[in-house]
Amino acid sequence: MKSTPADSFRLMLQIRRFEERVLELFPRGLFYGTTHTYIGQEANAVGVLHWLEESDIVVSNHRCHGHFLAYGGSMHGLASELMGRTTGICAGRGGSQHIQWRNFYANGILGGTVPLAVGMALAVKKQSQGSVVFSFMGDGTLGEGVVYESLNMASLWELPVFFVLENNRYAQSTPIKLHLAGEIAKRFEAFGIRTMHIDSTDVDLIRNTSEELITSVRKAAGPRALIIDTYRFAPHSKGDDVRDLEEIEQFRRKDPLQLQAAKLNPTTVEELETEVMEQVEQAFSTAQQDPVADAGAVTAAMDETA
Amino acid sequence: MKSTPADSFRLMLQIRRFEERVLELFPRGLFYGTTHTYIGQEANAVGVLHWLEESDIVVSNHRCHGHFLAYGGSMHGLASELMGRTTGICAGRGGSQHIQWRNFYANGILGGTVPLAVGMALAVKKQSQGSVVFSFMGDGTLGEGVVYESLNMASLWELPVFFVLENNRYAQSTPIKLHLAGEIAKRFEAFGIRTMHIDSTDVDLIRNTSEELITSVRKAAGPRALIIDTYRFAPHSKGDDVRDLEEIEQFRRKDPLQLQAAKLNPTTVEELETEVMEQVEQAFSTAQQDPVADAGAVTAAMDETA
Amino acid sequence: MTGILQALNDGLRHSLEASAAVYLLGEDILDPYGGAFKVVKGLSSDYPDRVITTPVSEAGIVGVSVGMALRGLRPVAEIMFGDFLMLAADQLMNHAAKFRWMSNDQVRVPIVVRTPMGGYRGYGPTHSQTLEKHVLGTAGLRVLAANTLVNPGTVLSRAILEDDDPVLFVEHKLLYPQMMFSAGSEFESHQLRGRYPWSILRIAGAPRADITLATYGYMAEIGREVMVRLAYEREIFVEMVVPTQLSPFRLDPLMESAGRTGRVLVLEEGTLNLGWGAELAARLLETLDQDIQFRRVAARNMPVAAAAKLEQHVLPQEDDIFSAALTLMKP
Amino acid sequence: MTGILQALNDGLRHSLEASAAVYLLGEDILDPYGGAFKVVKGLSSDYPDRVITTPVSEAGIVGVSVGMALRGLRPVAEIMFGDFLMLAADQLMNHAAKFRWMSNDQVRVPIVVRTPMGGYRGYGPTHSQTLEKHVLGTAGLRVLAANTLVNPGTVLSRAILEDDDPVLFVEHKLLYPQMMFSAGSEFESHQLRGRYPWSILRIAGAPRADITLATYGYMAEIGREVMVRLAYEREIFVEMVVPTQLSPFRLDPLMESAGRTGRVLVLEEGTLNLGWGAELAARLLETLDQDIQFRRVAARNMPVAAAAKLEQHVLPQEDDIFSAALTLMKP
Ligand SMILES: Cc1ncc(C[n+]2csc(CCOP(=O)(O)OP(=O)(O)O)c2C)c(N)n1
Ligand SMILES: Cc1ncc(C[n+]2csc(CCOP(=O)(O)OP(=O)(O)O)c2C)c(N)n1
Ligand SMILES: [Mg+2]
Ligand SMILES: [Mg+2]
Repeated sequence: MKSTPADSFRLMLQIRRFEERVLELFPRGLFYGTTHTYIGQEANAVGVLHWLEESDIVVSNHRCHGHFLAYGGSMHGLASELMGRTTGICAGRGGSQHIQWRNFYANGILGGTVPLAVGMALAVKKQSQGSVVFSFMGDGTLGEGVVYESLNMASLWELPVFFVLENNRYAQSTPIKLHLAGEIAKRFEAFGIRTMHIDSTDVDLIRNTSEELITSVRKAAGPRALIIDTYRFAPHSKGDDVRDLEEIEQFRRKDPLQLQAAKLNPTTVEELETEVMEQVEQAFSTAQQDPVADAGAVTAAMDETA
Repeated sequence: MKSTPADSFRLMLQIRRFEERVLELFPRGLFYGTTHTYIGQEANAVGVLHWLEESDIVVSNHRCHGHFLAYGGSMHGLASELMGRTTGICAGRGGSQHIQWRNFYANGILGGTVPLAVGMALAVKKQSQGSVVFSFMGDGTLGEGVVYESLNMASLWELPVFFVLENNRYAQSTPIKLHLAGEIAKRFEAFGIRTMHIDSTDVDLIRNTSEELITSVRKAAGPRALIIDTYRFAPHSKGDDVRDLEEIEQFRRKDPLQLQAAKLNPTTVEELETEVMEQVEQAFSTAQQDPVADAGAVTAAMDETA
Repeated sequence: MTGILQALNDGLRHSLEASAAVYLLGEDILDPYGGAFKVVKGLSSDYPDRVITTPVSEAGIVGVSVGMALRGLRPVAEIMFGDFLMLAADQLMNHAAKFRWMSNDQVRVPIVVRTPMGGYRGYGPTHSQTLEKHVLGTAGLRVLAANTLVNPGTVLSRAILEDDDPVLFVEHKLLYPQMMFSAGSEFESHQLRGRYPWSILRIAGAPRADITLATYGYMAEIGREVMVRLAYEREIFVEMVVPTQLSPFRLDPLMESAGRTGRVLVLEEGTLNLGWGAELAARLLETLDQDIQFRRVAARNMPVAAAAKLEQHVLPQEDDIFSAALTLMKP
Repeated sequence: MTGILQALNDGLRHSLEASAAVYLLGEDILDPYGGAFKVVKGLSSDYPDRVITTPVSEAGIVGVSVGMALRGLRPVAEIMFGDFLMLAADQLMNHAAKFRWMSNDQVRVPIVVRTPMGGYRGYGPTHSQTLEKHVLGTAGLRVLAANTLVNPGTVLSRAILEDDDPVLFVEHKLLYPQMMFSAGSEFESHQLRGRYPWSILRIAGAPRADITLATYGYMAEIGREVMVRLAYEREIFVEMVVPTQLSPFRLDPLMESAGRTGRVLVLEEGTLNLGWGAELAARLLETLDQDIQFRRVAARNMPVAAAAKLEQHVLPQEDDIFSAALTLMKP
């Protein structure tokens, strides 16, 4: 086991404070565009990616900041990307939803990244690399047909892909009962994919539950899926929240950070708070001083010669 | 019950003899293009569409001749369509895969017609028409993502659509084990759709099995699905068969026509044979004398005025 | 003065009111949210049975709409961002656009698919595109683009209520907060009749125009600014000719204007190659005998970046149009 | 003499042989079937681990290929009929074409998507289309079209082995049974170097050409017939200029030829509006000073009918080209 409960807490806290900072800075005009924060869902990425190995691959989606930081991405690189600086992970080209760094990939088209993850797993398998491809998606993304094309191929070809379905009970403003029929787990099982379903924001539980599934994937047993019932505390993107306040409040009682903090010594928690706040400050203030991405470094979309 | 065992036999025989004629005439250059025959699968359409009511809707696919004839379509209209005559159901514009007549619709894009069927069912429901939409698809079509988008909406909105999955164990040349993971029934159940699965070429059994499902659909209980394991005896389209001859032989022993003939008086069978052969002759010979569809009656694809 | 968002909302409301066959479908379109860009706000409250929020299934939404239309309804589908339109491309091209003709005119497919295209908002490569060029020239599919010169609510409700063919109705994120154009004292504006009217805009009291500015949709807003600058700073007079219907291509008013001015400047937000203006060029070459000076201003041949300055570099800017106009005027 | 089907098959075989990173994916591509049009026949027997038959999932197939490419492989996906390409349009445009640029050039997406377009076979409205025009002009996506003038197997294997950007490789059902062109005594043929060569074809010993025939893919076969007829029946001499790369648009050889002849005839199998030739028109208008006579021959603006005579009415025929050439020659 790589990390202690404090490590998990730190990582979740980094994501939380980073994202809070994003939401705070947005109205001040420091960013441009839009964003989708991971606040409330931190335990998922941190718990699952605990098992990440160096050569593993993460395929993420529109709500990618938390996945990226849990993957090991830098706060500064992400802050710079959001601020459109040359030091951004993609030098400002991608922005919040389109980030790429080492074996981490995201794109803003819902569902579109799932076949990519399957293709990557096929590459892994064919090259006998033994890596695991983590494919994150939300409940709403189960509306996209290409997801099922992907599940079928993943299972048919017994590929090393681990599907992580973060069910935060909403697709944007739409509650799950208005967008999803039947049961989520069965959507995966219908393709012969062994699936577990947990309703938890406890990072340790998520980590432990995913261990066995990920181990099987790594042992080339084929794809596995984990469904995590969760909740986002912040709006879908910036200010667009129409959910019931009481409902939000109720889920806030299961805040993954509080759950984890309760397992730690209060001084540790305080120290980590200070440490993380400084890191976040640092990331954003450095980013803000970095050079603004402009046309100077623009390259062609492709080699145009005929 | 509308039809006797002899009626079902007659209808299946009409399809069979019609299709055999098509395959026979193709090499003689009487048609142009391609075709997908229903030989071997007749019991499905005839059994299921036994329950068809006047205002019901049938949404078919590339392998639509059998569905069309079971729907009540005319052999002459279809023969003319295949021969590109002005008297064809679509005056030669559509050809084998693209036919439209009354409440019958087909298109050659696999899976693409399934959301159409769902939309039609939504129209039925919203207009309180009490009709059932029959949506036919093959096992291979389960590869298409839009099918799942459709199943989700059909179930979510409790629409009067009856999915008929004809599992002839192949998608073109590809056996099901190479194109489909998991179990077919679960593909539907995952969306909360009550599903039955039978392995039979007995038209009476198919009819009886589908009755209860169709009745529930008609009573607005939401979508239902029936999976019928079946087999096609002829090539996928014309001459492209790479299946094991022994396998074909084995399935031929369960020929739906023979099964049904065995339930009838041999004289009846003989009479029906004569009757149907004449009808088929008549259909094709009339069609062949009908005027060839040419540019004379061509209209614009749409109203072009701005 | 009406805002465009309100006008569109009114057009939808009017359509729902006018015909019980009209339905709205799309992602997140229920109140209180009322759609990602709020175009449908309030409508689900007033027409709860006919405003249907859907799963995130663009192909499915369009396919379901086609099915409804084949059975006598007049559905209006919202695709949240124009960038997602390609997910429904097969449904548009192989189903919506084909059923009428391939059924030998036995059926019609009166659907309207609405979607906002466009950038200048920093939404990045998959939420800022102008993709309509990829479906223009599809037999059986009409493509319209909303602009502020012709009430887009009226256009939309005509498409919904009167048009029996499938329509892609292109909106623009930056159009929503705009006001309906009113000519005031600065402009002379002229509309050509028709279900989907053309607009011709000139600087009030200007002499014969030097340049025909061919553009559509939100780009007409930018075009208008440049017209004023060219007139006041350089005494170059532009006649802006704006179709509402992009496809099928019926370009007569543009051809006429080009015939008068001899110079055509095309302005498009999508990438340059094989954009709407290329068909205009072909028609000009095919039919006009006279010499025509021709230039296009459009996005650079790359994705739309997220970072502000980069996005600015990629998408057409006022200055680009201004300089292209100057180049056109060179003898 | 090599047949085109064989040449393509050779190109695939060569690619599989040359690089262990090459994989083939597609529907029904295993032996003994060997693909709907047999282009991949024999390859699964020889490279069983690298020829992967897929479910009927066009978007998925392209998406999986993109994923493989992002991880260092060089997948080649077959879409059985070009008509089904629109099912994968989002994967092509929003994934394959974007990852390189939007990642700030950190990754490449070396995929090749092969597909046969085209009609003249009576397959009807959803199995006869020429749809590539809808993806031309996509930043980050190369589109090539096979023809008989340049060995398409060589072109294909270059795209697979040497091109690090995504490529759509357009074939044609009627190209498969053709033989590789050999100039013989009737023609003079001339290739312009490059990874994706251009061909210029003239009637042997002809005087200075009167007309530039701009076409690509299978249409060059029809174009060739008409060249001969025009030369022998009317003494009108045509220079046929055939690119292998359709997009990005690099049209210099066409511009030069047009400059020489002053007359351009475009021939395309897809519907006319906003086809490949429209961009050529725009470039001609933008850059050539001289007067150019310009005509296009293409499919009518309707679906491709199944019935023989109707299909013939819809798709371009030799006679259409012949008469268009005559019109072009009118003073
Ligand atoms: C293809 C596509 N359709 C629609 C959207 C717009 N959109 C962005 S996020 C979102 C909801 C996604 O819900 P879910 O998958 O549950 O993820 P969550 O936002 O809840 O994390 C929608 C509809 C999109 N980005 N891509
Ligand atoms: C979108 C699409 N992809 C591929 C095809 C080519 N194709 C025609 S039939 C077929 C196999 C279909 O299998 P299945 O659904 O099982 O129906 P069956 O032919 O067995 O009746 C394929 C791949 C098509 N028509 N449409
Ligand atoms: Mg969600
Ligand atoms: Mg089958």
